[in-house]
Amino acid sequence: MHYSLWSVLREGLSGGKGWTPAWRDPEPKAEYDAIIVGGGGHGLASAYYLAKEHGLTNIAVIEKGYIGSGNVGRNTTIIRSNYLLPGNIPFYEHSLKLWEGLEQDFNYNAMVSQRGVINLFHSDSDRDRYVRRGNAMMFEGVKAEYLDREGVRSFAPFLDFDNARFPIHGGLLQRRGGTVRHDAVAWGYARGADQRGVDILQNTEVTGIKVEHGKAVGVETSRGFIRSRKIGLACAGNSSRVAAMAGLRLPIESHVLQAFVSEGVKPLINQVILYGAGHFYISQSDKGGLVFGGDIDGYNTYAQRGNLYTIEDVFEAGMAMWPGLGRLRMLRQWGGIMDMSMDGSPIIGLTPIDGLYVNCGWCYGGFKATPASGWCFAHTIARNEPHQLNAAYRLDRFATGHLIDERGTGAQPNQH
Amino acid sequence: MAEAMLTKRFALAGIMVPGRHGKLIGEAGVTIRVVGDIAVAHVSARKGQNAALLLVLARMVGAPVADQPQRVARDTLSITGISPGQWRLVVRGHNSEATLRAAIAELQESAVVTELGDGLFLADISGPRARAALAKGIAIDLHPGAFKVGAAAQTSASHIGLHLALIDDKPTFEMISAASTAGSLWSWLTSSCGEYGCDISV
Amino acid sequence: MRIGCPYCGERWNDEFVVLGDADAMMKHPAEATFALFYDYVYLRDNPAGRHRELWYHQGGCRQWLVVTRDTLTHAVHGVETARCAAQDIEAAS
Amino acid sequence: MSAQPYRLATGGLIDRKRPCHFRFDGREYTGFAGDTLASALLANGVSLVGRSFKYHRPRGLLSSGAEEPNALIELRRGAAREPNTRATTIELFDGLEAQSQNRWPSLGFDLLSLNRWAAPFLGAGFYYKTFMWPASFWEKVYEPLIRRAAGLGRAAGADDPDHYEKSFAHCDILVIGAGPAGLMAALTAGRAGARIILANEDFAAGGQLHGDGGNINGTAAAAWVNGVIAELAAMPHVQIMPRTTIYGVYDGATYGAVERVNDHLLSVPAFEPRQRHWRIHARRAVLASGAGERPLMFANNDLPGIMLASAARTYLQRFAVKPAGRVVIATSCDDGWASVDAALAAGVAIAAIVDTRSEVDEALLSLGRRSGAAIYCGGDVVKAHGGHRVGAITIRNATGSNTRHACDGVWMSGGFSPLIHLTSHLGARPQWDEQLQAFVPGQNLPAGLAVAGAACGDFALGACIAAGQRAGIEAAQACGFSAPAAEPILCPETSAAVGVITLPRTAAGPVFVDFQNDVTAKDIALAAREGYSSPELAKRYTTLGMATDQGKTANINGMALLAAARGKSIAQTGTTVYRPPYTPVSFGALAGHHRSKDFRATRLTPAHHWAQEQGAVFMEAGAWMRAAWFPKAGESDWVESVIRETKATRSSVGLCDVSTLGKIDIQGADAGVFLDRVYCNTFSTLAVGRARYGLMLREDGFVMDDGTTSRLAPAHFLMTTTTSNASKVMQHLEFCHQALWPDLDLHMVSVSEHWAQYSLAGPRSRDVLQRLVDRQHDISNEAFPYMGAREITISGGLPARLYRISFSGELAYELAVPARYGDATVRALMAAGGEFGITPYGLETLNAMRIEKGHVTGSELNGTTTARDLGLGRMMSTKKHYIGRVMEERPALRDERRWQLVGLKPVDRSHRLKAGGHLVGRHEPAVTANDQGYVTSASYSPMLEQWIGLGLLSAGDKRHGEIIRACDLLRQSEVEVEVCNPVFFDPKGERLHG
Repeated sequence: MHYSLWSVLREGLSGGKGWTPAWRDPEPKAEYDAIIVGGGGHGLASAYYLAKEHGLTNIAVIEKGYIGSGNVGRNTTIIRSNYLLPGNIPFYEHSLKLWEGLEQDFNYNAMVSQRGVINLFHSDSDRDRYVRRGNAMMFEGVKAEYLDREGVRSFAPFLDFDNARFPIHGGLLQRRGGTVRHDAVAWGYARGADQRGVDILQNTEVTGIKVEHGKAVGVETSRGFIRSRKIGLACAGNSSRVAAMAGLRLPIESHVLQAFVSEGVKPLINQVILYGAGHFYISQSDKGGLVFGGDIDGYNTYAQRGNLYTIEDVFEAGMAMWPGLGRLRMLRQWGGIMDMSMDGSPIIGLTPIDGLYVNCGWCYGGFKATPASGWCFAHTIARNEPHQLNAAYRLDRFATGHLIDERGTGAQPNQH
Repeated sequence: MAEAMLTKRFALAGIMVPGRHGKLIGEAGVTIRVVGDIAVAHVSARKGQNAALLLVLARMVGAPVADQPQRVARDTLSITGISPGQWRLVVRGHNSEATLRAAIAELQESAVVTELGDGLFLADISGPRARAALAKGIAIDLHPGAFKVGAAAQTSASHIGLHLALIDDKPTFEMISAASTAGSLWSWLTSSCGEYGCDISV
Repeated sequence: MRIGCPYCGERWNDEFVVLGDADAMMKHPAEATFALFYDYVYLRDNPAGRHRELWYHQGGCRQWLVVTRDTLTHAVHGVETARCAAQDIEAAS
Repeated sequence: MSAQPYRLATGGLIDRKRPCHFRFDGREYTGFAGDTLASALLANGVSLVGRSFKYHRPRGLLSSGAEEPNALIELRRGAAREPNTRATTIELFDGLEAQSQNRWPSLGFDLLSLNRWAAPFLGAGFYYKTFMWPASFWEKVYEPLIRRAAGLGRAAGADDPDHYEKSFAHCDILVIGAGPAGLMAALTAGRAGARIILANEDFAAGGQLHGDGGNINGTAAAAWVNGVIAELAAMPHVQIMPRTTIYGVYDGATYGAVERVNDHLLSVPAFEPRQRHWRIHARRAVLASGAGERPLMFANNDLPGIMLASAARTYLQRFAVKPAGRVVIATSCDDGWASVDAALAAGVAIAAIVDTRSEVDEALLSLGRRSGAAIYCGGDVVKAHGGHRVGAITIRNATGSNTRHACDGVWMSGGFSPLIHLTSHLGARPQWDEQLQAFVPGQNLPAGLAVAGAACGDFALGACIAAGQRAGIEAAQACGFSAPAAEPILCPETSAAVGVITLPRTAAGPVFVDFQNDVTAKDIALAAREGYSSPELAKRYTTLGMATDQGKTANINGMALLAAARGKSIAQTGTTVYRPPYTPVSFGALAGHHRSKDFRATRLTPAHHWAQEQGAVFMEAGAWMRAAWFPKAGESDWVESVIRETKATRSSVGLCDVSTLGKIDIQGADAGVFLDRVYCNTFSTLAVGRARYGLMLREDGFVMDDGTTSRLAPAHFLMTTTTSNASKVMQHLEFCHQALWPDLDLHMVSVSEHWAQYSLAGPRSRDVLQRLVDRQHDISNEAFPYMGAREITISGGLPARLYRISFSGELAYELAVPARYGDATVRALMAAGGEFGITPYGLETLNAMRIEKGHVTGSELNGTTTARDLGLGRMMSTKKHYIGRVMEERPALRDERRWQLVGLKPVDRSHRLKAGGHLVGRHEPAVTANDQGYVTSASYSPMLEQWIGLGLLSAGDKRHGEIIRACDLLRQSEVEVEVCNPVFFDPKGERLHG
């Protein structure tokens, strides 16, 4: 059913008995035109755009648990396109544009809130790097603003300007950046895809990928074999494990990124603020909770939890940036498994196996990329070739040396 | 000699203020004595010379030395294990540099010795609340049953690397850390001792 | 998480720096062929379960260690120095 | 105003001799030491304490502990204000000030309570379905309104004035909770000699014993508790930590805890922290966290006056407060009946007792009959009536007819759920126990953790105590202590707390499941109907369990409703996973000492104080503080200082502190071989007494670091690294040695801290040095040429090292002395240079001079540049293998269009060039397609008397002389620049050899 003010009023008056399931719970078919493995944000978005943009409707999304149980439900909800390198900016900017029209597009309020993202810098060399980044954005037609110290103060007077170990010199502002209600993204795409005929198979685990003569032919699942000549993997932290089912080794390590939310308080900050002298970023949700995070724990893991050191590190950076946080409290912490790539940038593309496509390597950047990732992956699967927007995200770039290394830390995934 | 021409400046000069700190009432729970004059060398066993080196080191301090994180001392000279086949020699007191050089001469055959120019500071921390104060930054177990007299550890406090050894059961902990971060470590240490009252002396 | 350093004893993971898959990263190719080096630099095991990996005890004895750890439970099943492990590799090859 | 009208005349664990005056919403009240804010408010007849999140419904105290969803207040004032603090856990102190929150204009009259009339439209997830039109209204209209209405209390909005700290602890056994099971576990293991930490969230030990009373071993419960605590306190190996919450379990038997050291005082005493964060390593742990009572589900079950039965008993017996005068007891378990005696003893009338079970033990029934209450077995509470407080209740009896009873309190018990949060922090899923009607700890508990007492379903006191004893024995034995055999503890048979979860059978109004977030039974049903039917989806869609109490009283009822809506059992549906923290933890505690200047260590060089005396302006360079420039009177900005410092240096002599460089001492027979492998150029051929510039690549072929390395003896090298990469390079070299080539005869030690190092640059630098260097060392140009490196002595015997190397392009030396002599040496150099006008210079001048010379630093060595990019391709040896060689040969790294290092000069000499601008063709638009590189560094050049810069430009090597544009669109500046050789000044390097 279509969601609208009227449907809410009508159902309110009639006791809500008319609300129908947001998506079906279908039985798997024997064969699909395309299968997406992974019912997270990227997988659901891929299915949605395959149906919407490429007219493929006989498709299935196969999810081991419940939809959105991966990183789309465990992140700090930030969206932005303030990237540095040519391979990245157009892609993330496309993503931001899709975010901007998403709710009307899939008729679900994901609360896309373009409240602004500020990256703080704390030294002259930091500043030069951010200026370079801001200019890269401006060259792409993406508006960025340079804030000096006083400029930052006008947005966030509560930061530590007077007694900081690393004084704030200024910031780079992208006003179009912001936050999104993360769970709603998965739900909106799921509902949109379902309405276009996509089968969302929850609690269905892929246990094998069948390849014959170098071509993908289908997947073994906990509910039987499902045939398909196009299989897209969008498995985030589990990418290596799933790709291994097809005998594929990926330049990926799985790491845990922890995130946190505070108790709800009345509005304190509007922007998303990223600290430059330590790994810390924070925003406030519409419910009032401060949502924040820091660095990955740094060791390979598939356990969706982290350790105390990283937690303490995040809070130290938080207090260093904003000493008024002291009496607020962490309410809940969680961890998501990040598919950290060897250059810190994603991989969306073909593989050496015909009909098998990968979408992985999102590092921290997966959430904000969700719409463009789905959009590009859908294109890549439908046309069997990448779109110009994801052309740089080839799997073979590590062999050719066409790396997209924003941080310049090289083949060390836990440094990206 | 050089000492006559150029004077040394100790790492904690301008940072450490002798006297009572923190809580003023009652006996000080922690006593910190800063040993200003030290000389330090890094000793690494030459290939195949580990056993020979251990004998030389043992002779120097008149007690067995093991390839373990332990501190053995005689008079002003101490030898502390810091890594397999590696030790740190520390001489305290006025004639520290000369004493150290004499020791180094004995070691040449079995070890590669790197004289460190003393970018370090050393403090003895003792008193009934010393363990409680140190536990505010040091993550290893300092319980007398776990960290016994003679035990040594390289670890950190307040994100700053340091070397800790227990030299007697008063207890007195020897702490050695880099000069460059001495001010920050000092800020942590004195803040941690504050609630117990702290006597600082040179 | 706590890692038992063979020299220093058990310490929290704050004191360590992690590099990654020990089996891949310690087998520095003897031959300078591109294929071998591509594997060496970019393809590391990323298993769910037991994993041998390189940890550096930066905050302690500064030794590189090979830690066998379960990536699902974070349980540490064994620690040896990289020096010993490397000598084993050499002896085996 | 009558003082504490609801305080009982006797009893309670309160100190009636120590009255505490406090304010709530501006009104003054009095309580006693030993009270919580909640009990003190109740004693004063305050039953309305908060408003709910969504509908702003009036709320009273539901509980007496950490699970409280309703009584959230703002504690203290000004910068110390703490929002969302649970009144049930605040220890009362004299001078306490608290305010209600999330209401306007007042708690009694809250305009947003009008929301309740819109409730039919505000069901679960309503916001996902609306607020989308027009698109621009979300951010402009809807969201600001929602944000303002949402949120709970107000943050202080000022810097936290208090101090926090952290501490580490280790023990054999950590006992979590000091109720009967925890006390017994600690006592048993403590007697066996184990090192124990007994952590208790409450300020008083005893747990629910204080609510339920009774006798243990013939003494009153409170006395028994005191006896155990006294015995434990006398054991030196036992640490009792009251006011300490174990909030999380982490890997490696690590427990996170927060000790509220001084939250029970008006202000924090000097030198003490407000709170202390503990990281505890425990070989074994005993979780004795008890159990939490579940509310019953009926319409308007959230009205003030309706509370958990165990909480009511706690207020009556621990705090000597009468929460109500006439109550209805509503229960689905035997334990609810325990309130009958407690009520009667305190003079509380019982209007009715409702038990949802049709069969109730005869002993309970006769107890009930003695109270004179109407008794309904197999009945239901249909609905509570009232405004700001419950005034009556409608009960449906087993045959379906309704009766209304007037009352001012309802004490309810829906059975108990073990508090097993900590058991699932490492991933173990709770399991449904049909017998207990509760989730119990699942398989795969955290290593070393055992659960005892009510937390494990041992609800009866005797079983609870026995379980504690057993856990103590097992834990002690596991730690190697011989524990005594269990001894019998005598205590009364208590009623079982096993309760049947009863779903609401009628819908006479909103039935609250999650009180704080206003999640109703209807919301859960809606979520299930709409497909959000897994527990995690239902939770996220309805916000069940996501409030500040994390659903402690809500989750199990919610899961029962969800299971029912899906037509499944609770065992089939399961529950959500508990994540840390058990109760919220303050930012301050988790940050500890590390805020403001103490966030991270500051590194100072040995000459820092000297530089300070010279009036240096410092800048942060990583952890270091480095002199940026040395302003003289009359200089208005750094450029003027740089001009003076550079000119003085280039014309005579300047001095710069370069102590921050990384320095690694490398010795051993294979040192040369090793350096050949880690540097791309060759070092084994370097002569003793010489230095060479070295370039180190990463294994992936990109440049990692650079620096000069000197050979001091045949088997002794001294490597320098850049300041920022010092630790990374050391780690890399150790890896190469230990993991790749362990057989090399090699010894490495970082000596960065141990050598203070000063650069003396300029034509008179040798003249200055000669005054310090002892006479036996010949440092003439012939004896000690460019790139010489030597161990010398200065000032009459001080060992030092001298390198003739130059970053500035001048005749220059770096003199290294032991760190303790750094301060004296710099002063001696300044004195010796006085007659030449020696000038100290800082990083800015260093930067200006190195750009003039085209030397690269971190801005160019940014991890994405190759040796070729930087014009250093020739350094890569073709005669040997080295790290990075193979991957450097990848096509993309050899592409001729790569960005290469160039010099950039504004065509108009008056234009200023800034780093960060991108490079495009002279007449091309500034768009990505034309992006050809960027300005990596820029400075004013005192020698060229204009701004100059270095840049990375596509195929830049071949474009010298071309005019292009540096576009800094971000700062609205575009400068035409000429591409040139990056060496601007003295391109032939003649000055070096002077």
